Amino acid sequence: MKLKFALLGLALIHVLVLGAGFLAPYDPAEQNRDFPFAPPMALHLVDTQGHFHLRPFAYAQIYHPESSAAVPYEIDRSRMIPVHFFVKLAAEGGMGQSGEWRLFGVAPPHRLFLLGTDDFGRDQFSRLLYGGRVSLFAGLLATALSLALGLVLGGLAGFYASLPDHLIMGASELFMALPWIYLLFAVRAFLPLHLGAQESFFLLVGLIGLTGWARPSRLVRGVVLSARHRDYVLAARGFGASDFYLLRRHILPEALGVLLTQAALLIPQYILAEVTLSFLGLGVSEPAPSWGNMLADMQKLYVLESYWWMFAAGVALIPVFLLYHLLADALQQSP
Amino acid sequence: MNSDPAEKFSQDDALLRVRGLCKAYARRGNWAWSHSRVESLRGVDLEIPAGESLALIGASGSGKSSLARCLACLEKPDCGEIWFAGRKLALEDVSANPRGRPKIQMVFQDPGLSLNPRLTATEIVTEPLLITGWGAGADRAERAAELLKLVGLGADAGGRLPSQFSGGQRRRLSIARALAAEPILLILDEALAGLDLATQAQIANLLLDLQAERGLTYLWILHDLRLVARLASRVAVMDEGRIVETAPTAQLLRDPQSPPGRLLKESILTTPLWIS
Amino acid sequence: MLSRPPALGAQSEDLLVTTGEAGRVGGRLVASWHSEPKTANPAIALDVVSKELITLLDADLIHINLATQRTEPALAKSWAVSDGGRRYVLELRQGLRFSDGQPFDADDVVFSFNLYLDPKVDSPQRDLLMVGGKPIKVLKLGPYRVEFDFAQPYAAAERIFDGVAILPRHLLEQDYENGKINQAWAISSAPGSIAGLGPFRLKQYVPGQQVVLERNPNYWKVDAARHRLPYLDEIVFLIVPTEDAEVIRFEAGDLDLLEKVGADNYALLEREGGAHGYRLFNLGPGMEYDFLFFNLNDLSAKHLPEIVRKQEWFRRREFRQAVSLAIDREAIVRLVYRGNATPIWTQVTPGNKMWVDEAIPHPARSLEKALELLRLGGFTRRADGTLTDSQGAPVEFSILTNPSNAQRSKMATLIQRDLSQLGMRVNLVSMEFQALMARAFDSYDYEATLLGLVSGDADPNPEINVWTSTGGTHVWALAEVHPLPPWQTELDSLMQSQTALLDFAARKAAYDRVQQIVAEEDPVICLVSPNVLAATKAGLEGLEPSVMRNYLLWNADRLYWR
Amino acid sequence: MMRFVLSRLTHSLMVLFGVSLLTFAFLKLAPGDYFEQMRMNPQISPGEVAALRAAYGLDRSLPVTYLLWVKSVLRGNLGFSFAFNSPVWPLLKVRAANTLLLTLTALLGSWLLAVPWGVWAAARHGGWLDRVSSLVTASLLAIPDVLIALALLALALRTGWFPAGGMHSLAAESLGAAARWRDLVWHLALPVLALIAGLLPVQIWHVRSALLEVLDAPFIRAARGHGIPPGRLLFRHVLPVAANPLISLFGVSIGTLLSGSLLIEVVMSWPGIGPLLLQAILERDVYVVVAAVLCSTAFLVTGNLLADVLLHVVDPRIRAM
Amino acid sequence: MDSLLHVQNLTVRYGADGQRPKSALCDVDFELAGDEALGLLGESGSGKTTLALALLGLLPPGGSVERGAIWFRGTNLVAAGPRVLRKIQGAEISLVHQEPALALNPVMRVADQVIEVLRAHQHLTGQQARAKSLELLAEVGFAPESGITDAFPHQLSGGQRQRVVIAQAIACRPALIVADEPTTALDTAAQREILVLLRDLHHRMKLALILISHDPAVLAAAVQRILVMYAGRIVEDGPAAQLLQNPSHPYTRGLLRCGLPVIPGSAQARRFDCVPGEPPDLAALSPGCAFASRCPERMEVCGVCAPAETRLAQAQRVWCFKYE
Repeated sequence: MKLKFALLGLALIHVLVLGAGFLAPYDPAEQNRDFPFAPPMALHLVDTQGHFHLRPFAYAQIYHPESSAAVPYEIDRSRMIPVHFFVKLAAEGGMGQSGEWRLFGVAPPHRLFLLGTDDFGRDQFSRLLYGGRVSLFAGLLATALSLALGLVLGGLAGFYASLPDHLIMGASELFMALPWIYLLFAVRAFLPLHLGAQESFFLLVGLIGLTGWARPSRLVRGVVLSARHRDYVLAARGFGASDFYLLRRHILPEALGVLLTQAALLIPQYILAEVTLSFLGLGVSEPAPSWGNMLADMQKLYVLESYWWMFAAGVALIPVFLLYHLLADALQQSP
Repeated sequence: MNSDPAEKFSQDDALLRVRGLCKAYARRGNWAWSHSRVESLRGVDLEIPAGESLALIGASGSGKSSLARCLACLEKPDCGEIWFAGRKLALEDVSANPRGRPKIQMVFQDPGLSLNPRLTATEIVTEPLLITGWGAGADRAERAAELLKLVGLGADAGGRLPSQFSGGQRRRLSIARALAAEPILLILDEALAGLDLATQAQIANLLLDLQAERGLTYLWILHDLRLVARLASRVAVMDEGRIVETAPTAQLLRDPQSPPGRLLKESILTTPLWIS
Repeated sequence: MLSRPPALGAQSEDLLVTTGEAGRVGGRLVASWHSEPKTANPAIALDVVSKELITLLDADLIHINLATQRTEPALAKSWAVSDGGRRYVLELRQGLRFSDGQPFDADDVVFSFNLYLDPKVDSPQRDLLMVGGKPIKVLKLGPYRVEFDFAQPYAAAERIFDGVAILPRHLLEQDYENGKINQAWAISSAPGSIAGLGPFRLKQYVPGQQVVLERNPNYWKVDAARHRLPYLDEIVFLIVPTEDAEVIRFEAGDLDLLEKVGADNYALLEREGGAHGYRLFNLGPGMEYDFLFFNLNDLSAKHLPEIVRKQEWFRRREFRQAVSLAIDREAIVRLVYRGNATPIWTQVTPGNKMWVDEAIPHPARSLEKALELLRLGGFTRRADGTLTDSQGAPVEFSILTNPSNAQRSKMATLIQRDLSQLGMRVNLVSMEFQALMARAFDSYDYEATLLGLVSGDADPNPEINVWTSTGGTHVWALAEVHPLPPWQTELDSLMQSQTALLDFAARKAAYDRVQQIVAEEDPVICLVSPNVLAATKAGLEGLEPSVMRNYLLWNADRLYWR
Repeated sequence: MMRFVLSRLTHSLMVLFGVSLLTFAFLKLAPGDYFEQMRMNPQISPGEVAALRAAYGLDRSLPVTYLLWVKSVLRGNLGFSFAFNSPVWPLLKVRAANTLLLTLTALLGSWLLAVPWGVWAAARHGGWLDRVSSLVTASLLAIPDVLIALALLALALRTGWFPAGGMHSLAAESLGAAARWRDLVWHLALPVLALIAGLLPVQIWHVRSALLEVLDAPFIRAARGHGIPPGRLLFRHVLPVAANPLISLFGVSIGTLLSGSLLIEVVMSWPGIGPLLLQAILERDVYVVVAAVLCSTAFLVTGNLLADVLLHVVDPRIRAM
Repeated sequence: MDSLLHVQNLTVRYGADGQRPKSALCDVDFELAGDEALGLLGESGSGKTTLALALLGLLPPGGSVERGAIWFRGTNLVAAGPRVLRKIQGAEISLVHQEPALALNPVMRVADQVIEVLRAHQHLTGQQARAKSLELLAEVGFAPESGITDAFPHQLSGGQRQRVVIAQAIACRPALIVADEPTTALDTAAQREILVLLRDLHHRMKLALILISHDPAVLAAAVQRILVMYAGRIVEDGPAAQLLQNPSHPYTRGLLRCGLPVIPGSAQARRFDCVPGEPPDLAALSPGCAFASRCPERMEVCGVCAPAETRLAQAQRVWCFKYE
């Protein structure tokens, strides 16, 4: 029940971000330089005269660049912008793929900013959807990488005890103590100048994932140490099972519960790790959005004080974290 | 089974012969200074003729399970010799080479612990076949179904997990797995403990039937002398890592010679304490 | 200038009398630094904060007035030039004392200059004091007279003395002779062991928290009313590592002034300033400017074939000009600096009133002209808009930025979009500063970089290393290219000749030509010069804000509370 | 016990050695060095920079540098800061004390909050209060630490309830001892709160799941059957058994005492190791970083050791092993 | 007969969310005198443990009393609130668990565990409690100088642990001890010791005892009266000697045939002849007698409706159509 709910919720969120190419009205990199930090536009069905419209609409916003107000926009109630469904993306600049179908949009030159815009006038709603792709999957993949490493190394350490155990556990302590920031600098130094969006994504995943194996490996080791002496392991040995067979078939699956709990804790951590990585210039590079670099924007006083809608990525993270939390909880209960 | 060398050796020779077996465990945890050695077996001599049912009895901690594990090649004894089917077991390589392992299998004390809760019945029974590289996938599945049927589990049992079986059914599953490796000697380590009387009787019947059908040799490890009386033809009493007395069951139950044997006899719930 | 007020000082103290209204004595000023000063030792100070501390603790012989950007007498009350500008004889003020009460004379000056020039000391100041590749010679002519000999005539000779702190021989000679001068005057040294001729002296240093300076009782300036400066009793510098935290603490009343504040936070303060009575200073364009440059190094010694291939484009003037034309400088001004910046097309900012060349054209952004130029340069556009070179390869390159500079990162994002409209594909590579420096200065493994430069002085002389092909800061081509393009040869000779020109008009003409070449050839594409923005609490007087560092505190000796 | 501690200590020394070696290697691999920044100054020639590099030994190879450093460490000198032109240890000492004050307070506070909170959530497992608690912790997880710190500062500014950063008021010098303490506590409040907000969600999670496990145990049912009242049941029976994973977590958290507050110190201008370290990292002030990392590792190792000893004291089962 | 406990038509259901509800107890009805030792005999799944837990108000989550009452000294435990229950739990009714290894707190010393129970119900100073706990431990056979009082559970043998659990159970001199399979996890020697101890305590302390076991021999050793349970129902009730020698219900008979009286001299391996099949799924009980499917004497009526109570001679009751 709980499990289904969590899985369904997560699936829904992932489908949403995967469908960014259709659900988002704009290209995430499209700049509207005449609308920096525009506030979110509300959708209406009823106009000022009280007339009901079947087609939702928004009111135009007028930008007053000379105004000293925190949000120098004024809502123009005389100009209604109707929302159209199933529209083709207009060609813009060199980056927007013109002719793509989008779920909704408004007729140019009007713009519809459901969640406002950032400092370049980029549509936050579109960026949120596109950015979710990067962040959610980076978190997921990096966690998978960490856990896989942790599983293998922790499994070996726990199973063979003595020398491998000492070596691997020593290494894990080393890994926990090392200043990651440095390794990251060093890694960046070796990288080629050009990293496409995909390469930098995998780099991000790899870096985050590689740094996190120590904790799970220690936990796995603990589980394996106790699982090693279980009767069914002994029984399989009685049939002449090899070490590899025992590990694969009996011992490592035992660690699954621990790993899932770890996953629920690591995924949020990893999604946010990108905030730090962006600070070092190792995050997803502009103009591609990610929830990490969207939140990094929020860490500036003037944004925090004036533009609350910039926190959209943070709000989006809450249900994601909750659902992972719930998932781990549910999985823990049904071993 | 027919091609096995075990068939060829004569019936008057013991199937299993153990000489001076000893085993000590180092007890340690995280604490380097707390090393201590617990001598579990201190020179065990034992013979089991083929086809016999020998019961090993003794107080808990007397070394029964340890002996069972050494005999089933799950642990390496520190010294002593084990002869099985006329062949001396090399103690060094008990865990290597699955195909060349002696045909000794063990049924564990608590199937709750000895059956992997994540595997289905079929997977559990197929495991020995898989490890020894017996047949192809389909053959193995067929063999597993046969074995499950043999121990009296229904046709639908194959896909179920251990947790979906009752205690008695789990015992049956455990026996089926041991049989999959086609043992000659079956070590039954408290295989009937913790069961209801009715189930205990059913499992005991199953094992007796199997023994009769397949000419298996049983080494029972039991604590309930009432069961010993019924299941074993000979009894060995263990105490502090040694076998202190071996005798035919009837004789031992009537007149045990060793103090541990006498102690065990006294503890049998024969005379109702209350009703008298 | 010489004055001898009978009311002050026992013997003949040659005090400097300042003009301007007299202030009120007393009070404490609380300012902030992003990081701690590392040292109070002028011989080794490298970082901005330590240098700022030193300007308050120490004094120089001739000083540049940051408000007028011209030199004026300081410890030297007058000087005479001879030998065609090769010899300077400085008359020192008499009877002055260091902050520890010990007297000052020509020996201290000779000691200081010899110390800075000693190759064993490795002082970062040393290069500055080399003229024509030879060290300045310093001779004591009398107890208050010193002679300086230059190897060749030097146009900006007076300005050389600015910022060269005069050290007390009596305190440092021992350390110098023992070869321990580099360890002397660490910031954690006992305040009593540090003495100078500046308006303040060190009172307390609390690691990680604050530095407290107190009035130097022996300071050598008095106001018109013959009050000995400075007015303030104390200046406290709190260590506040980020600008956001500074702004918050300023708003909370912990800080009395913000020497420099970013445009975004300035807007924030502007909005709330009315209620709190802040004084906000928008000083207009400063000396700082941001620029984009392409890698034009000779890469034959390095193995970087990909970059060498792209240098074919970068070396084309049309390419660089097109990039310059396509960049929306107005958008940078508006979106990055909220209007508080000025677009520039050459390296001298409008803040440098003396040297700026008003005749430099300000071409408006034009994609058509840029495309036209590219066509002339042999580039063509594919049907999908991608720009390709004569070989048909798409034009794609990366721009390095450092993420710690939010403005520059934002600029890069705008430029990326601007250039995409020409069909260029630009990748942004963000890399922390040291790594970026290593690429730009050592490995040359980059294609284009966005950087900022601050001219420490309004005078073009220090810029010689930027614009001559052999200069150490000739960022776009440190590994010299052979043969030099003709404009570079011209730049070299112009920069060399202006150093020796003693006539301002002639020098100005030469430097105007330098600016023209930079604007035309775009070896670096100058983008904008941000305004200097600052804020103080109401009631702080005597401010003469400057567009050069230290923006508000350069005349700390004259600041007072109303 | 002695032998155990000794064997752990040798292990710890190995870890420290490994950490120092790897840190050095990373430093050498990372591009640029401390004097790189001088290159942007038109008034300093490349030759001068090279001379400075040589003077500070930055031109030497990694093994040589490392051996020299090890030698100086063995003589009790942790290295030399290029930026401060002074030995590292005095620089570190003062700031480490401030950081410890901050992080220890936060650690203590977060445990004091997390335990009752986790217990409370576990007791209402599956109920709506548990769900609300999950929502709160998930929200806390969703906000980066730095953002929390900044928001708290902005709040302090609006309300005036707390000082907006720093460790002491300027007037602190002139205050009496009691007032000085109050001033310190006053300044501690916000950074501690920011740190707690970051630590809390994970701790609550662990407390809750450790408790849920024990609450299910048969001996707790048995204790209930003895009529032991709920409060006593919790404190006397559940918590001591649930403590094991929490003690391990506690041990690990000691390892983060020095490094865990880095960005919060920077944002809240707390005069700890954070601002120093961040600048040293960015400026490549190598030995400062190495020394700080080494200190941090020492804490980690100590934390693990402490946790082991604590576990030994608390759990007789471990003692028996 | 002065009744201490009266269980009236007790029906308990388990219905964990999403699953089919299981009726674990169905119309269980019996009385217990204040000095009586009662045995509950049945296979696992017959509802013995549920009954024990219900008596102490400790039904696990998901389990609930659907109808019926448990009257204990005039209080209906089914309707009592947690405070009232807590006063009774451990003080007036206490439970001896099946697995002493799991029922003891692993990190608490033996004496402290006894003290815990004492302090839950009595106001004692630390010293008094300690003295009392030593007394109690002596009562279950641990001399104070044995050192066992300061040991941790994992340092004890199974029999010793069960003694500690019993010491906890008698700490407050309860009126009733419910011992749920107290000897199953023990070896034969310890089994005998514990049974002797329980019987002695019953005699000495004049308390009522409910002993639960699947082994008739265990019950024969310690109780006066036996209730036989099957699938959550009582199928037979009678004085121990009579019921064991002369069982009436087909199930009881089958069960006793599985029992293992030692027949000296007959050491031949022999098949057992006893109840075939497995106990029914409580979630899918068919109407009629629950034992019908395994019953060798099944009649047609057995599949139709449940048998009612039939009183036989000498206080023996049976639920079987054979006797109706």
